[in-house]
Amino acid sequence: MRRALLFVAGLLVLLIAFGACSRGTPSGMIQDKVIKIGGAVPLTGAVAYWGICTDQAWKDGAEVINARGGVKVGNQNYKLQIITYDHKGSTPDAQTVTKRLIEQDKVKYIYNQAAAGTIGMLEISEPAKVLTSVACWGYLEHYGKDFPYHFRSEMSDYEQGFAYMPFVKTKYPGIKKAAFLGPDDKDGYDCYYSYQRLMKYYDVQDLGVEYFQWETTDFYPLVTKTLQKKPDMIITSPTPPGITASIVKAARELGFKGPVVSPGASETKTILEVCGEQADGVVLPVTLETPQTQSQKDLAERFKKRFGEFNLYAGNLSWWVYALAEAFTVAGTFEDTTKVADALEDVVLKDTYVGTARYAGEGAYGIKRQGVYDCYTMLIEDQKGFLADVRFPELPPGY
Amino acid sequence: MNEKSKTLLRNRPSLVVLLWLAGIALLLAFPFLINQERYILHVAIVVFFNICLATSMWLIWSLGFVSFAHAGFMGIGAYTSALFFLRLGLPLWFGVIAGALVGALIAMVVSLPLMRTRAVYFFMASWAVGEVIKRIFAYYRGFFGGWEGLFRIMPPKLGPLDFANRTAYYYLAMVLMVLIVLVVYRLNKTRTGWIFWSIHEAEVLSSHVGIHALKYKVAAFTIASALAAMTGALYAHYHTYINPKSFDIWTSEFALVHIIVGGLSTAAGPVLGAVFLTIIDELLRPTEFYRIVIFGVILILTVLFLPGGLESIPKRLRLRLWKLPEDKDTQKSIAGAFGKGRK
Amino acid sequence: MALLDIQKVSMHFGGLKAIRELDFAVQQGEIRGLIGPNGAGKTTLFNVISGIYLPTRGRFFFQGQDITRLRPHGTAKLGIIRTFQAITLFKHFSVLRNVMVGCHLHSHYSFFGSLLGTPNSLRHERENEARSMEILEFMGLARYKDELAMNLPHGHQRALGISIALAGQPSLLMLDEPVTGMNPEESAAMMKLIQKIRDRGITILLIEHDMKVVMGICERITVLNFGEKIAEGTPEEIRKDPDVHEAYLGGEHYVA
Amino acid sequence: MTLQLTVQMAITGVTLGLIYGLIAIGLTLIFGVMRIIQYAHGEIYMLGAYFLYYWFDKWHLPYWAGFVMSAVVIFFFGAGLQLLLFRPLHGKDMLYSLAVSLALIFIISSAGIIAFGAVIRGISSFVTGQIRIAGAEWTFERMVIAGISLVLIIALWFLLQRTKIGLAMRAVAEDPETSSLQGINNRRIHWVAMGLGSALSAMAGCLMGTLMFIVPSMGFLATIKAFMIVIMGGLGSVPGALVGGFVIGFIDSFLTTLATSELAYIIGFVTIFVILVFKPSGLFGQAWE
Repeated sequence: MRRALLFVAGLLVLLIAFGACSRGTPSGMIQDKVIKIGGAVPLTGAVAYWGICTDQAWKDGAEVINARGGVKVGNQNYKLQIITYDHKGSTPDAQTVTKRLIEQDKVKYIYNQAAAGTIGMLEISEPAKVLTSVACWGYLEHYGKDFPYHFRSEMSDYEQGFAYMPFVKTKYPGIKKAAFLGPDDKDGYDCYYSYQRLMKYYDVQDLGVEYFQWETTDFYPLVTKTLQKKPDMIITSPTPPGITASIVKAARELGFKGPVVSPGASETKTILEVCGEQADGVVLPVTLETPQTQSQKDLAERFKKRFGEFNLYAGNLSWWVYALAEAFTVAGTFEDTTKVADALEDVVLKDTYVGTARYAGEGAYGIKRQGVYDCYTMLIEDQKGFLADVRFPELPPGY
Repeated sequence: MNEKSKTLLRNRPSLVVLLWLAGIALLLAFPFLINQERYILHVAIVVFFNICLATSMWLIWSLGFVSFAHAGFMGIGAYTSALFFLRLGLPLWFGVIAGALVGALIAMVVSLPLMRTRAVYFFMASWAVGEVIKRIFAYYRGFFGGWEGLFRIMPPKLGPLDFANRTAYYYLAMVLMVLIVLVVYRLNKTRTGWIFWSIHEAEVLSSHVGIHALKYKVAAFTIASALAAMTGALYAHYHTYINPKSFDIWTSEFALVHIIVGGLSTAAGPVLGAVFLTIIDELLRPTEFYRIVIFGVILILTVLFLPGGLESIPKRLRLRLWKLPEDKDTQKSIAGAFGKGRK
Repeated sequence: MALLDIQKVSMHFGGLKAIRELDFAVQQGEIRGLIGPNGAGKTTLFNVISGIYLPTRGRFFFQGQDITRLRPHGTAKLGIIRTFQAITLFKHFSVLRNVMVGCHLHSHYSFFGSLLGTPNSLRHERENEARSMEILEFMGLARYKDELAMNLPHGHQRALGISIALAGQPSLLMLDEPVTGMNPEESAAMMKLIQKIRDRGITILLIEHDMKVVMGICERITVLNFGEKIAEGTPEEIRKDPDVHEAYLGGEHYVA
Repeated sequence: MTLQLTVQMAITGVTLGLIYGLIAIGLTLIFGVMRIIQYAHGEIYMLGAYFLYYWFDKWHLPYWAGFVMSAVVIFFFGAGLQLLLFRPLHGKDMLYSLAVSLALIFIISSAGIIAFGAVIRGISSFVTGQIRIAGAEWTFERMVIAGISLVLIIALWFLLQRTKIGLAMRAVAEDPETSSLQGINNRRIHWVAMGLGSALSAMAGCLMGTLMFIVPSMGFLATIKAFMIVIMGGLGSVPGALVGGFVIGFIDSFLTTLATSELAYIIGFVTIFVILVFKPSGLFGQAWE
């Protein structure tokens, strides 16, 4: 019985403790004038990798800006305060988190990650005029003119295509036919749609798509089926690195010799670890693994120090916070999200981890909300990953 | 017949009714007590949905089964109602009834073969049912919207009342929750409940006193699934967006966890468990990475150190703290909620 | 016409022939004993009659009606109710509630009436309770009515098992070893009770190892061995039957 | 459908079946002996794979030693779980063990993200290369792994059928009360069985980690597969796990290649449902109430 009582008492203490800290504002921060930015990201569950990267990028950026003295808005300097909640990558959870951020913590800026989470967020954030910055490749319908506060700050595979396809075409001139592999969900469908448009633009024959289940453990059957179509090139998107690697391994073992392109965020290290000598000929647009400029090196150092490890993908997302901060200064306000959104459209950043970064997409999406930036394409040859190409996406006219 | 045996049947109706009324009055007043703060109302609505799911699942448990198809049936209700709204323009009021009927029909058809299996085999077979239901929503993309789900399932209007208002939806969800808890509570209190528990306790014996066990199993499964489907309908119109992922096995598993933590032997168990764990989960959100770890630890501690669940706390206190004589119900729930072997 | 008429019933489990071509009849109003060494197929026969198993071959009739393919709840409805060799109760129910569940067949139960608590259903429940109390008085368990069944001593648990069966108002009561595990006084009391039950017009078919009980109360006895009937008759006839002695291999003292 | 394709699908089916079987036998052992639901089986599998990752890829110690060490370490981990968490629940309703193992899933997979990072890792293959026979690719790595799986499954079967401890395990599985009367220490058998089941799971994790990739959330996928197979084959039945593995392996291989992976998944679950309806205790299982 004493155990039960102790248990209840312990629970109460826990509850009170969490209740106290769930209100957000840590003591000591109250004095400074702050701009609150909410993070609705999956920190646990299957898509945790991306959520953690996003969160790290924002936290690091906010810290750098705060160390600089904060953001100048009008005549006043403000510090950035990040409030993060975990939504496991589930839609209802993301709705709850968004409501909590907007209604209780009164944030006006939210960053999100993963399609399922973004979908849960938009229905709430748009009517509330909350500016959202996300990495999300699926749900093309939920992006554009009807969602004026919704910024897609990561290049989708479509934008990346304009960077890696020119590279692939020069590197492997013989490519005539390509097959696509993607997950069986909205992300996969939309990436296949992007891929089709790209292949048409670059005059490569599309051999169709194979979707895999998230529960798939072995990719042999799926790759066997794909190889029956006799492709010259395989594109897989948006697949997590592990799945990309498994697909590469299966394709090589089943006798496929051509390049495998994966515009999903990935590291050559992972692919090499999984595939070993079979990794040759893998093209990974997007992630820069060996920092080139001083600021890139600094960023990698800071991440290693602060988070113990530098998840490369976090580098890609690290520019959002600087862009937002600059938009605050330009707009001269952070209360009016409409003005900030307008200012954000014209922000051009030069020396980020991904080089030059800005928003574009007026022609393609009807609104200038799509982030575009230098694309670093990695290639694996002789069991080594190296930076094969850097180029700003050669966007089609009228994009 | 003496006085005491009367209480067995009637169970002090006046007091019970009074408690129920007080509870409902508190729930009615709640939005105004919290000054209609919208986030808290949202949490309350989520709590209501969880109570609905856990309580209806507990109804199946009173026959000794745990259905992992429960979230699937919730999905059937959600999809039926959503399609009624999106394709036919009929509001939630039709959808919730249609959802319950469709859910009940499918549950009845499925449960006949399903009930041949037992214990852990039932667990897997019902899992298979739930998984196939979810996959069918994903597979028939044209009709059910596939993995991208269905959008803009708007809340209904009733005269001047628009349920897009969260306070209004709070009352709607509350009505469903009270209805479900009341139905399950009443069922459990009356002879139907005794029959269910008798099948749970000793199926062979109950069939030898003339109880058609299969019939009652199918009935309980059907009722519980229909209740889950009604919950699903309200869930769909509240969130305005559904996709098959919302109805996967984890939803069923969380309902199960709510029951276990709350307590297995009375209808108060699932209610307490759902309230407690949903709030804990919400409070843990700022702990970021550690959220799920702490949740797991709390779960293990409860199971190991509080075997009767939360519902047994008042009785434990009464029993040990004030040394009141044991009444029979106490013993029943302390006996580890039908945990065999605790003698 | 016999109350229960078993015609050429066989029950095989794979290669094991538990009952072979068994024929016998139970007459209205008698106490019939069913004996035989372990593994003779007595409990299997009970399981076949009550509908747990479908017999491999053969048919049996109850009051002239073919009940071969009925499941337990069906045979119970016709008035065949049994108890179990291993004590089987609703362990976590109170004693009274055990018996009230036993009343199921005659409880005028309706789902919605019960759910809504209509006056009619409440009245029926009160009647059920009165009847259950009456049975508990009869079986001498009235003062334990609020105990949990699992807390009763062994002998009372056996009595409760019989009370549950009685609550179903059987015309044929099948008792599977009703006095096993009881001391002599208890089993004497149980014998009296069984006779009193018969006096209420309930036919009894009973399996028992305790020969004192069997010889003491049964009017006729059927002896099974290896699934076959080897003898049938009054206790005296059985006592003298050489086949029975053979079956019980030197069980002279046993049959004494 | 060419001959070449058929051969390829058959090879994939057989190797997958054996690997799935290996994931499942640990679970069937735990199930059969202890009658608890060890839902966190996949998490143990994940831990086994991570152990080998650190051993082989980080510390550069020999592969096969790491394979054995992983099994040994996880054996004690599993035994510890049994003594600490599952023993108090013995004899109670199986829902309690289900709840505890569910909590273990939460704890281990989330703590895994914190401890190992969310980054996807891979263990370098111990053998590479392939050979082309009958127009199909026979990968050495897969052949070796399938072979090891088969050896381990047969070894477990031998252990259960021929050795003293195996006999004791089967006795405990069939009737715990009688076995304890015959002087078998049920508690010891329980933790040994739990440890052994976990060790098998860890070895499966090592092999699959080499073949595929490892990530803290990989456990639940293994749990799904293991449960499908174990229940289909029947609890506590080693041949059942093997047959179940082949059924799921062939469904995955043939249906994914000839139709879609989505259909393969649906048909897999429908197959289980149908099998359970007609054989309520699985293909080779003992009844269990």
